[in-house]
Amino acid sequence: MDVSLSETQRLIQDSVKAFVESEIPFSRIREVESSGDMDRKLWKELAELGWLGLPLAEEHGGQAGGLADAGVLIEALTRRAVLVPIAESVVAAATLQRHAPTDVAADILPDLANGTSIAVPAVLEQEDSFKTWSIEVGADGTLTGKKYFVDYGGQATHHLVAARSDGEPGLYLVQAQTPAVTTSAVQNIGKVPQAIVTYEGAAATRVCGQDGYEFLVGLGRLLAAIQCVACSQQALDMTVDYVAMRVQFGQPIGTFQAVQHHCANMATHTLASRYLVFEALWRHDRGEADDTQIAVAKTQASRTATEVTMMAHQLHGGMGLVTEYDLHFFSLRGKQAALSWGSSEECLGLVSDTIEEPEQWL
Amino acid sequence: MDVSLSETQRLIQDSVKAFVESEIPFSRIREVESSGDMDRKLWKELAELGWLGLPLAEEHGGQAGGLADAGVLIEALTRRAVLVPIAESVVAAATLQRHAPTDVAADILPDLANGTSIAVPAVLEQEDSFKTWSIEVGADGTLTGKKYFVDYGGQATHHLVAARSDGEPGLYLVQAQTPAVTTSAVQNIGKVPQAIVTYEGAAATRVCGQDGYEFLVGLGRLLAAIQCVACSQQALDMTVDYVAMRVQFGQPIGTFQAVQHHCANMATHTLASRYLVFEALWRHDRGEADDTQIAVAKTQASRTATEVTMMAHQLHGGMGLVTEYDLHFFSLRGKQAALSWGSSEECLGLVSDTIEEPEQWL
Amino acid sequence: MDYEWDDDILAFQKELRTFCEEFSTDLRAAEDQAGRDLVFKKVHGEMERRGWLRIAWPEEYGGGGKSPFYQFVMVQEFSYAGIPYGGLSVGSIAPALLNHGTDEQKQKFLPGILDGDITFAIGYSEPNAGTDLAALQTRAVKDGDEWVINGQKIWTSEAHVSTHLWLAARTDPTAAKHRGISMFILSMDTPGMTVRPLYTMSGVRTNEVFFEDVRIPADSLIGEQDKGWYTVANALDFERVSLAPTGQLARQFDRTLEYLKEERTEQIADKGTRQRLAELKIDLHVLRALNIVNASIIANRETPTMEASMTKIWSSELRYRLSSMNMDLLGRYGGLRSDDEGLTPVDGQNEQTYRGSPILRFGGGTNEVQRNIIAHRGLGLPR
Amino acid sequence: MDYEWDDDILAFQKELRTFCEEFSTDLRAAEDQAGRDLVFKKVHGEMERRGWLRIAWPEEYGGGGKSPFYQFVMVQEFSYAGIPYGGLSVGSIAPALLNHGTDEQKQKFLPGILDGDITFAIGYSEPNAGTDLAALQTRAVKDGDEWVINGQKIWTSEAHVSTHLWLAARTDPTAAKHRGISMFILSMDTPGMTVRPLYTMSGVRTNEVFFEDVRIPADSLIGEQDKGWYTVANALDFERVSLAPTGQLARQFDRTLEYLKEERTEQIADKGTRQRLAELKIDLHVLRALNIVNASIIANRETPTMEASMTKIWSSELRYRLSSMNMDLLGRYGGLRSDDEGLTPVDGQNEQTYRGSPILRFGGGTNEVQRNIIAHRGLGLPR
Repeated sequence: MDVSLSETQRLIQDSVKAFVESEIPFSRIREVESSGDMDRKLWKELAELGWLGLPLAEEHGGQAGGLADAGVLIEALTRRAVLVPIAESVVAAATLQRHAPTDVAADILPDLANGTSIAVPAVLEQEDSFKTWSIEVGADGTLTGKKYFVDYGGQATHHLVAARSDGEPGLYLVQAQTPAVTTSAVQNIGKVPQAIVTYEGAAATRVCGQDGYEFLVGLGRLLAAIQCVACSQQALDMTVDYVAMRVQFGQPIGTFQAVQHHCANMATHTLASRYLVFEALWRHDRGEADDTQIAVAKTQASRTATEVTMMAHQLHGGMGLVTEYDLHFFSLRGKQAALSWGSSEECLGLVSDTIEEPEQWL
Repeated sequence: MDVSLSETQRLIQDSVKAFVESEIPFSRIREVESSGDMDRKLWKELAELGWLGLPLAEEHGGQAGGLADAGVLIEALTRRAVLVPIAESVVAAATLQRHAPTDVAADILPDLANGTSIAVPAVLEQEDSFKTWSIEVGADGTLTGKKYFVDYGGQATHHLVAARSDGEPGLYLVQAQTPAVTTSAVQNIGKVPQAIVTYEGAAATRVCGQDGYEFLVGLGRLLAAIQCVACSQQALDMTVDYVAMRVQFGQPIGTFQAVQHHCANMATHTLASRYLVFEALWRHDRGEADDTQIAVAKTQASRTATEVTMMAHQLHGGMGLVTEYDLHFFSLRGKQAALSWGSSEECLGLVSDTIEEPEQWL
Repeated sequence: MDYEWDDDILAFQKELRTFCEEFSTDLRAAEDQAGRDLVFKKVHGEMERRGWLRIAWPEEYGGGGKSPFYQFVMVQEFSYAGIPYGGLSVGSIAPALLNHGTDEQKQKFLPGILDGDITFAIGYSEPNAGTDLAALQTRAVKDGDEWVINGQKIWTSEAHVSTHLWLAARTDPTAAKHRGISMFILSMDTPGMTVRPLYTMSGVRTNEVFFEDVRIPADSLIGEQDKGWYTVANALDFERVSLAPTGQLARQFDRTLEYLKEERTEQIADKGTRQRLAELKIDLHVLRALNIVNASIIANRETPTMEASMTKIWSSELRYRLSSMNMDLLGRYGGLRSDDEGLTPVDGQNEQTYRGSPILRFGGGTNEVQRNIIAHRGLGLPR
Repeated sequence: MDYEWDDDILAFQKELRTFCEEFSTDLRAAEDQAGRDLVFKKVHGEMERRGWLRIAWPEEYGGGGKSPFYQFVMVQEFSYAGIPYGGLSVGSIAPALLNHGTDEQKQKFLPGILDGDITFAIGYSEPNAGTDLAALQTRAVKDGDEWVINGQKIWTSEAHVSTHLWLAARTDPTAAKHRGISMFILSMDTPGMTVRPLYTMSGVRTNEVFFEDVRIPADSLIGEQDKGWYTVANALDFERVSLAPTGQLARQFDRTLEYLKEERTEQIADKGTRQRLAELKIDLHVLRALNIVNASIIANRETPTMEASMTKIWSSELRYRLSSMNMDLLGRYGGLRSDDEGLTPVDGQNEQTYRGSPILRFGGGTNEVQRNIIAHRGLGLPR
């Protein structure tokens, strides 16, 4: 048991931080955001630096890192509010690496690692439920239907689509940049590129069954939770800096006890959320995290992102709301991540579903 | 619309306050509490002062006050933590007055007003549910069975028992001080005399049907809620006095912002709870309060009593816990009242039962 | 105690509802902001015609002389319907003018305010004077028959669409903080003023206003020189009767509930969701309770001490809590922005309110300061 | 990162569980407090025999030299089983003696502490020195070969059942508050001491202790004269590894859940109740997380800054929240006291914990002070 970052993880954290701070000014984020597209230049750079292959095996051009390492990477990137499908890509790539047939994996993973392809999950349908979806793959190996809320669905080259064949649920790889796949953008609070995707006879390769699907959903939840933690931490740090500097009534407002206590609460929630998410992610990597543990982590992280970022706004006053300032990136992306892959309410429901089961408290 | 106390209500409040402060020292409360009995001397005095007849018609020896007036009386008494069945008695007497046949009412109400008889409700059975109870009145007009959690059940001369006859639910008046009725005391957090009552062929007079029963439950809820408000207000007032006087770090702790904000929150909850409870009580008097409105008031008041009294302890430090000090009367009675006549969880469930119904927000 | 609304209030409420429904229909039919602005203008005119804008003003000020509860129910109904009216100009500036203006000033501004031709932006906050408003540094110096203004204001919402500015400036720099401040009215087209937009994440534009040797006539001063702090503090009571009306949040609750009933039959049957809604309903009842207590004190011609602060705190925190919980209950749909027609529940009202919800937690006096006020003025705790 | 418990820790946990189960059976069989005290005594003796009391002490102090996680898992398991052991004497006094005592003092007290024959009450708080402990006024004056103590302590729990007192007294009244305090050990039967009981609503007795010319030998002083504040502050790290173990509350949750499953089949099927339990479960996981983070820092031989305060705050507030919610879910049954055998769910543990729950919200440093510590030491906010 050791909650501290490993040497490798510290290296990832430091070098990504140094990279985004020197190369990605927030003005760039504003530009990309208003374009409605992803940050394609950054994506290329991440590929060149080898980050896209972090959790992939060396044989696929990766660095053989663990999922927790990927979590550290995603946290560091999210703390700069970058608009790239790094979480989506890790979800898809890790699922393919573990659950796809060898040839399918060998075919696509090197392209994901070098950034020439981008794969993202496409799970939800109109019902917004991870339990109910209905697209059937036809006898001709194509699928037809609509997927909702596909993050970076319009930017990806491949979709990992939840569908059924002969009633058997599974995941299917679909080439997205073909006439059989059309996307229509939807606007969300996080200003993350997101689409409704319509498949009309799109060719689909079966990747895995229920097991792989569950792995994917668990990982999706946890990487959304990592983003919640990242936004909370960033908002907390910005707030601590701000209240230490902002003077009212002749003293920094950070000397007022009420302000200090708000910050203390924000720090407590953020620290606990970080632990819960990383522990669950680390266990998920080893196939040991059950749905309840993942749901506990996502519930807590989602609530923390909501509460901490909005308290950050309260303590920043007007300045925090101005789009020229950077706080809003984290409050809005934080809430978006909180709602993604199961909101706190949905995940709380999952925890309650298994409430009778005894817990290990050590 | 006027939330202020009427002349009469102010008179009730002031004179009861003056009376208990001069006549009922807290040492007396301690004595009565450890005896396990009610405060019989006080009961007699309340009768002599005419308070027991407050909500009863003049023809029954009462003062023809409203239920909100009775609420003011109960609040003032609860703020001295007295151990008398004033709320129980008002619930029973008001129900009898409105719903009992004329002769039954004329027979018992004068005795309730002059204090020679004490009537209390006996509703719950083992299930602790206001919906499910099962005692049947036999063809011979007697009832047999057990009632649980009967406040002052061992002290009362009459029980108003929820039972059925030919399947028809209703309330039945039972003389309690007879061999057919035995009581066994149970100990609760509030140290309020409470009993499990066993009826073995006890003679029962039918008082009313479902309507009367519902009136009784609504009134029971609201008078428990009044007690919650009283305990909250008393705990708040004691806390404000204490923190203004208690010096640490060279200044009254009431000058610390964190302490001030705790007090501000306590005051907000208490004020809102008071409004909600008195409005519902006033409307219940006119037959206009529905179950949802009553449940909203009880939920809020129960939570307020819990939160405010325990925060009062936090701010009092060790002194607040000592039995020689008086705060514990209000935290323990407050939680007892919060659990009585439907806990906040039970009442929240009732609010959720009717959640689809549109609300008047003015 | 009396918890019944008088019949005349209820009749007035009925009238208000009909009025609001009619204009809501017009609003929905409007195709763009310009169209909506036209409707608002019509609402304003019609309200003035009916005497509603001044309904609770004393008769000697040309008001309707009605009970403050008229004001209360009016704000409630307009807020529920989501129709803004009058705003700060009618609600704050006019009463301040009535209390502190000269006859000439009243004559010059009041008719225009009531017609809607004169609208005000409020120039209080400065970069270093937010919660600590008394630290403001914008200077007004008497020069012959004129005042010369130099300095900067911030969070001057609607400065870009208003005709006038209601300005707090320092006239005596040697006096202690709260003293030495005076109030002025400026036309927004006075030379030397620059308005710079600030865009916020709530989607609302606000502004900075810069003053460089802005010269205004001597009679621009409102009330006594150097006593501006007290001019502002003494707004008329009937305007405080409904600082944080239940209406808008109640409507947001009702509409979200309606959506769930219609579109999410499985979810609305779920006890977990029902209990969340029940929690919010209780919280709304608390807000309603605080509002009524506050209004009832004013209607009795007494002065609320802590009740207004309680209402403000509760309202602003509930605004966040309710929006956030509704979004959580709606899941991915809850995060959609209102510009996605068709797919977005209740026109994205929850998402939009969520983004704007921080404002009231610090605006109009931070919730921290409000809690101090409750402790000091309400509970008598030592400073 | 590594979230696996080492095999040796898991093996130790298994051993602990067997041990606790055995003594839990004995405890349940005990007929009264005297019987239970006998079991506790046996537990203590058996723990010392196995080397558990000193399991994480450095070997040079006669300890087991094991990782602090051994201490962590041991506290967790005993706390879950509801078996007290060692307590303050082993947990706080012994480490302070190890750090600051002379060889003679160690030899005089340590064996007795470990045998359970010497037990300590803690004499810190005074009527005017609670949260502001440095304001303490009890005086110790050197008189020849003796110290003479005069003054008063309060909240001296277990003073009536302990053999010794661990006392903080002022030795230099002219020094600034934190300076001029020294630590002493007194036998409880020293003449001049009076113990007066204080009964609390939690049912636990505590005490006031009065000192009237109490004379103790010179070698009663522990550590440096006038440096007592630092003696106390520097307790050994391995004892801080589990300040607020998850165990007791987890057990209370588990037992209440068990009761609901067995006795309230309808209620446990209700989604509302299930969600409440899910909330508590998440809150317990947060407590577990904070505990592990704190312990992991110590196990890495680093010093937690804010993590211990976070754990203390969360634990004490959850203690209240969990007990209160369980009572609410249990309704009237939730309010029953444990002396009603048969009818009362889970031996009234929720009701009893509720009554005791305020203590930890102010004891050991109020939660307000703890939040200050997080802000200052953890986040670096200005004072």
